Amino acid sequence: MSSQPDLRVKLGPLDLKNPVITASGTFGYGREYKDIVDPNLLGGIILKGLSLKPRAGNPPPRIVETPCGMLNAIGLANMGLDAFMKQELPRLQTLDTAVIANIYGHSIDEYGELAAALKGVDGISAIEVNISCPNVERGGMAFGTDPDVSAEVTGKVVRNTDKPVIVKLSPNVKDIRIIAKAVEEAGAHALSLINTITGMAIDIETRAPKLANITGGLSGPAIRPVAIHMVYQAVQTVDIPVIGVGGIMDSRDALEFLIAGAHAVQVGTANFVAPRATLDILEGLKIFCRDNDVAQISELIGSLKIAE
Amino acid sequence: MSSQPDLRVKLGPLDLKNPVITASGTFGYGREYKDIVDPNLLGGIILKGLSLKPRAGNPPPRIVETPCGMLNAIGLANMGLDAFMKQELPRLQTLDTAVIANIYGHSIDEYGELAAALKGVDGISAIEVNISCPNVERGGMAFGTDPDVSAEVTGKVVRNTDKPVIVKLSPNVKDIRIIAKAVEEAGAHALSLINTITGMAIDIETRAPKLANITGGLSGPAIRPVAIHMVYQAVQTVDIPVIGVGGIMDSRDALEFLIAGAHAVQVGTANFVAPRATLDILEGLKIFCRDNDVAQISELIGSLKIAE
Amino acid sequence: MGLRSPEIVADAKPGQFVMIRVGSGIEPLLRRPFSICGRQGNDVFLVLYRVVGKGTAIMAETEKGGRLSVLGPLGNGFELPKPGQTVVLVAGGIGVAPLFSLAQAVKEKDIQFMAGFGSSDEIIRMDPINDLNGINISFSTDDGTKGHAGLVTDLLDEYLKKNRDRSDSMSLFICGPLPMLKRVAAMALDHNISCHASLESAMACGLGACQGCAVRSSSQEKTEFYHVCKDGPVFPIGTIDWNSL
Amino acid sequence: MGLRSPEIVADAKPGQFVMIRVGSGIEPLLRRPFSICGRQGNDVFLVLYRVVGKGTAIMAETEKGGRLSVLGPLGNGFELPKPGQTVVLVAGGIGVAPLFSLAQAVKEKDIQFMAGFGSSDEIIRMDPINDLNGINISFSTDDGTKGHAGLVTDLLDEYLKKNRDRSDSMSLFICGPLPMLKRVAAMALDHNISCHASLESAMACGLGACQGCAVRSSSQEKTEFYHVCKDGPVFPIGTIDWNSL
Ligand SMILES: Cc1cc2nc3c(=O)[nH]c(=O)nc-3n(C[C@H](O)[C@H](O)[C@H](O)COP(=O)(O)OP(=O)(O)OC[C@H]3O[C@@H](n4cnc5c(N)ncnc54)[C@H](O)[C@@H]3O)c2cc1C
Ligand SMILES: Cc1cc2nc3c(=O)[nH]c(=O)nc-3n(C[C@H](O)[C@H](O)[C@H](O)COP(=O)(O)OP(=O)(O)OC[C@H]3O[C@@H](n4cnc5c(N)ncnc54)[C@H](O)[C@@H]3O)c2cc1C
Ligand SMILES: Cc1cc2nc3c(=O)[nH]c(=O)nc-3n(C[C@H](O)[C@H](O)[C@H](O)COP(=O)(O)O)c2cc1C
Ligand SMILES: Cc1cc2nc3c(=O)[nH]c(=O)nc-3n(C[C@H](O)[C@H](O)[C@H](O)COP(=O)(O)O)c2cc1C
Ligand code: FES
Ligand code: FES
Repeated sequence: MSSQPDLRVKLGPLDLKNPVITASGTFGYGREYKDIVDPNLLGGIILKGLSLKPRAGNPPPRIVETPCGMLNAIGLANMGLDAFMKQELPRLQTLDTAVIANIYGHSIDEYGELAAALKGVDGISAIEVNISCPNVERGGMAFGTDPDVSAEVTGKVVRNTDKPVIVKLSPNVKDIRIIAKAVEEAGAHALSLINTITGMAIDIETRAPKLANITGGLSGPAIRPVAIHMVYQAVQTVDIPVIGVGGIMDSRDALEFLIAGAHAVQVGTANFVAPRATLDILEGLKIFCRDNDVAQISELIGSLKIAE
Repeated sequence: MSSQPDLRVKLGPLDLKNPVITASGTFGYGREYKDIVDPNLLGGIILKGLSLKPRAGNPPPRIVETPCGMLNAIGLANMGLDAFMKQELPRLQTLDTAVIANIYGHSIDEYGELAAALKGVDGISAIEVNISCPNVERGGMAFGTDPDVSAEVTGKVVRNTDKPVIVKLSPNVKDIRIIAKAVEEAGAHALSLINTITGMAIDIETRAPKLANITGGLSGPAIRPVAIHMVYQAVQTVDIPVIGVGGIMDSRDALEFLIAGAHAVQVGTANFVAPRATLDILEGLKIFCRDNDVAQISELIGSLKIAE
Repeated sequence: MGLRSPEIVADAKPGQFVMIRVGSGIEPLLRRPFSICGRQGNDVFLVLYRVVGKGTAIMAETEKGGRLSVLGPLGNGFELPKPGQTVVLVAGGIGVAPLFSLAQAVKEKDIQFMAGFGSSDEIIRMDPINDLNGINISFSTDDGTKGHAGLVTDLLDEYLKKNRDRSDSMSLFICGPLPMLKRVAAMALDHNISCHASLESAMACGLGACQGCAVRSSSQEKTEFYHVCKDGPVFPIGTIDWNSL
Repeated sequence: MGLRSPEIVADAKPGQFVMIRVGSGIEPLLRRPFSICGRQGNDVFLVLYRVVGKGTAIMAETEKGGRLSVLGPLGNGFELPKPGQTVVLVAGGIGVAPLFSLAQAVKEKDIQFMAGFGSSDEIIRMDPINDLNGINISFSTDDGTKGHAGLVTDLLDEYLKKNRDRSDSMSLFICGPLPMLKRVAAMALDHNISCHASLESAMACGLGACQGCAVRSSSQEKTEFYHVCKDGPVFPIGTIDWNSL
């Protein structure tokens, strides 16, 4: 084998130079980490959730730490489509990595409009459809926990774009396989899972919720076992590739997802804990491949051994 | 106020001397902890899940540690009803605390049979119906994630017993309120939530699941935000009391649940980490009440302040 | 504590902060923000902290010579007051930290430093600024065990009354617990004195990426929220919606 | 490490173990099981451990004089061999630990102690038993840097061949990695020698409450599973289904 393992992976129509991607909402537009992480070294970056109109987001406090995790209730604060096109897109177009827009709409039509607006736009490699945000009143998770609506949103986006469509699923369901199947049948090219798990924390001194929004989304290592399980369930159900996300802190965690069957991984909360986490994970994957005589990282995907 | 706060709480028809109960499967039959915890000091103990026939349980490995939590796939190993009546019941009848049997059946009828067998039995204060175990092929969680079946099981048990019926719900659902409502309407006297969240972990060296059962139930502090959220949702939906369980390690955690609206709490994984956890929690609750001029701990229940 | 990092020392401006990872594990998970309160030579910057929870407790156990992962310098820092201004620094408790670094950086010195604490035994060592020329330090304690018995806002109130004619040439910089900040902000707005506050907020990234550290702005038109880590931690008081805090 | 606990020292039998909470926090969450390998006087018992992961790494950082939460003694411990028996102890790596305590407890001594390691630099200090009378210690190392070059089972094999006539009066006690245990168990069954193995397993409670530490029994009729923490950690080899391990 060559001493440099081949880290390339395919997400359906999308080629990635390696399987390490930043998770939406945890890496801004890449710009915020510019002194720390060169995005061109990564498999891709997924941008902060984008809506048609600017969104101010939820009132603070918006984040609170929990055991091995955190709750966030950002509320999809973002500059909106127009400002994004003007202020962020030009710089993103100069990047040599997969730049994936994460979109969120209030209605099925809004998802369609966003997809249409990004159609043919240079510099956006794929669209991740967020039907799983727990921190907004309308749309978001309400869509992603219903198989029919999930399929409808997916179909709408697929019809309105020429780009690969990744649908990001919510773990707040009884059976992820049903949603995964519905979304696949509606034409998605890949799935991301999981988004955050709904949770809550209370300040016992003030007796008030620790988040102004009352509830938030749980992320971080605490949720990793749940994420791995859902990825494992999904890859057995659908034929499209799955991107694993949830609690990945280091390369060992990333490997768990790849072995479970994920074609790539997203790194979220870890970016806060260790801003260089993505690069460290990449390095760790290389070392693992070398130490284990894995010439192509794609060999690891789904290599889970289940005893009879 | 008196310097000794009144810690008594009511779970519908069931009076507890204090709100601290051991969670099923984590405290055996109390016997195992005899040198460490006097069960008579607790509000109650919930026994290991009991089935009609003895169950050997799942093959090992059955447990694995995860970030701030653990996965278990015990598979409801237990001695079965007959052995329980002979070997464990006599000693339990001498206890001066609420002894709650946790029952599990393969079928709705089995739940009924178990309830009938415990009808009128001295020394069993209440029945907790486990419709939420993720580690068995049949029954268990498959029942507890379907509102109709949950209601059917509940009704069956209620009709077959003269004891208060507590139904233990699964967090592996889209909306806990639907199940909570269904179970209440079917006649349950109280709810326990949550049971464990389904999860999985993989050994990247052997590329095999870390549990022989492949998946397991996640417990411990990692899941506490999810549990608090579900308790909060449930208490707003039903009129029967809710017992909070999930990740309670100390009295501050227990207080979060009480403030969220739980009438009592169950302590599970913490018993492994600190075998005296229940007693420490009790002590902490007393101190909190004293420090905050709370004469009766029941004042705290549901005292959550939500800003307009 | 002193932390050796020539890079941070070289880059840091007064009022900026760092995000410290208090352990190497995943619990507690997030980094903690701390103001840079000064420096020792060209290699070491100083952080002054109060143990309030598990993160700071772990920091207090970190041994001398140990290594910590530090991200920074972050945030905007203070805009230095124009020459000729009377610089009034008002701190509550650990809020002295960023103001120390500002006091050290002010060139032409005419500094009033007012620091309020609960009790004399909580008073933080002032040696980073004790020897500065042109600085006038006064204390208040809630229990009267040192300096004025009462709030630090009383000291300010008195000072402002005495120097009413000079309010045009005053620059206020404040840091401390929220009630104190609110009160001083109200006074400054009242007297129409230039005033900058260093705010705190829960933070995850410290880099402007997560939007976790939002604070409501006073002007909806401009933006509904600022982010303490990026737009702050220092804000002209007029830009913040103090009622929301 | 030595841990002061007169209660545990007073109660402990050879082969029992303790559950140690390696920190005071919630990560890592669970206690770790360790054999009691001996005692110093009436107050201190000894634990011998190898750093394999984060729990043992934290233990290694625990300072002298620090406090650890220890639960024990737990488990059944070894049944002491009948007088007149030749006691054969076979250990792999850190498996020496429980056998040390057994060697010390055997009254009428005729002890063969065979210990296998990867390499000479991994050999654990044998001083707890070096000075015992009537003990005969032999080593094997995988790389041949000390003692026999090969497996500890080779030593046993040779010994059994030499002493074939005495197998009736032999008592084997074994502890170590699974492949070694399996092989020795097979040899003992072959030669029909009494043999007890100290097993390991993932554990949560250590008290027989959680049923997490199950190990499959050889006889379905009696029980399908034993629990290492309560029924063990020491098992007569015939009671265990070695194929399931
Ligand atoms: C820009 C900025 C600069 C800061 N500079 C300093 C500094 O120079 N020195 C310093 O000591 N602290 C400073 N802080 C506050 C410091 O970040 C917190 O005290 C620290 O994060 C607490 O961590 P912990 O793990 O010990 O507490 P936690 O375990 O997270 O919390 C324990 C308790 O402390 C309370 N708490 C949490 N954060 C704060 C806070 N910000 N203020 C008061 N109580 C809090 C919590 O509500 C909780 O009750 C700064 C904060 C910000 C945002
Ligand atoms: C009854 C009993 C007695 C024991 N006595 C001793 C003793 O006297 N001395 C001693 O050093 N150890 C002993 N062990 C093993 C010890 O409990 C583990 O090594 C320890 O729990 C590992 O903790 P960790 O956090 O460092 O490793 P983890 O972080 O939990 O695991 C790290 C790595 O070590 C591996 N690992 C985990 N447990 C073991 C194990 N049991 N053996 C080998 N590798 C493991 C894991 O698979 C993982 O790859 C005993 C175990 C039992 C059940
Ligand atoms: C602060 C924060 C903001 C997030 N914003 C978004 C978002 O805008 N869109 C989205 O699809 N997911 C969002 N997520 C979810 C993450 O992309 C990811 O799915 C989740 O955090 C789990 O991964 P992790 O445990 O690695 O963080 C956000 C998560 C966090 C913590
Ligand atoms: C080892 C183990 C065994 C369990 N067995 C049962 C059981 O038999 N019946 C049941 O209803 N719940 C069982 N549970 C779930 C607990 O009672 C509890 O709901 C869950 O662990 C969450 O609480 P915790 O985080 O405090 O542990 C078990 C949990 C563990 C960890
Ligand atoms: S802390 Fe992340 S944006 Fe400020
Ligand atoms: S470790 Fe809990 S039963 Fe053995």
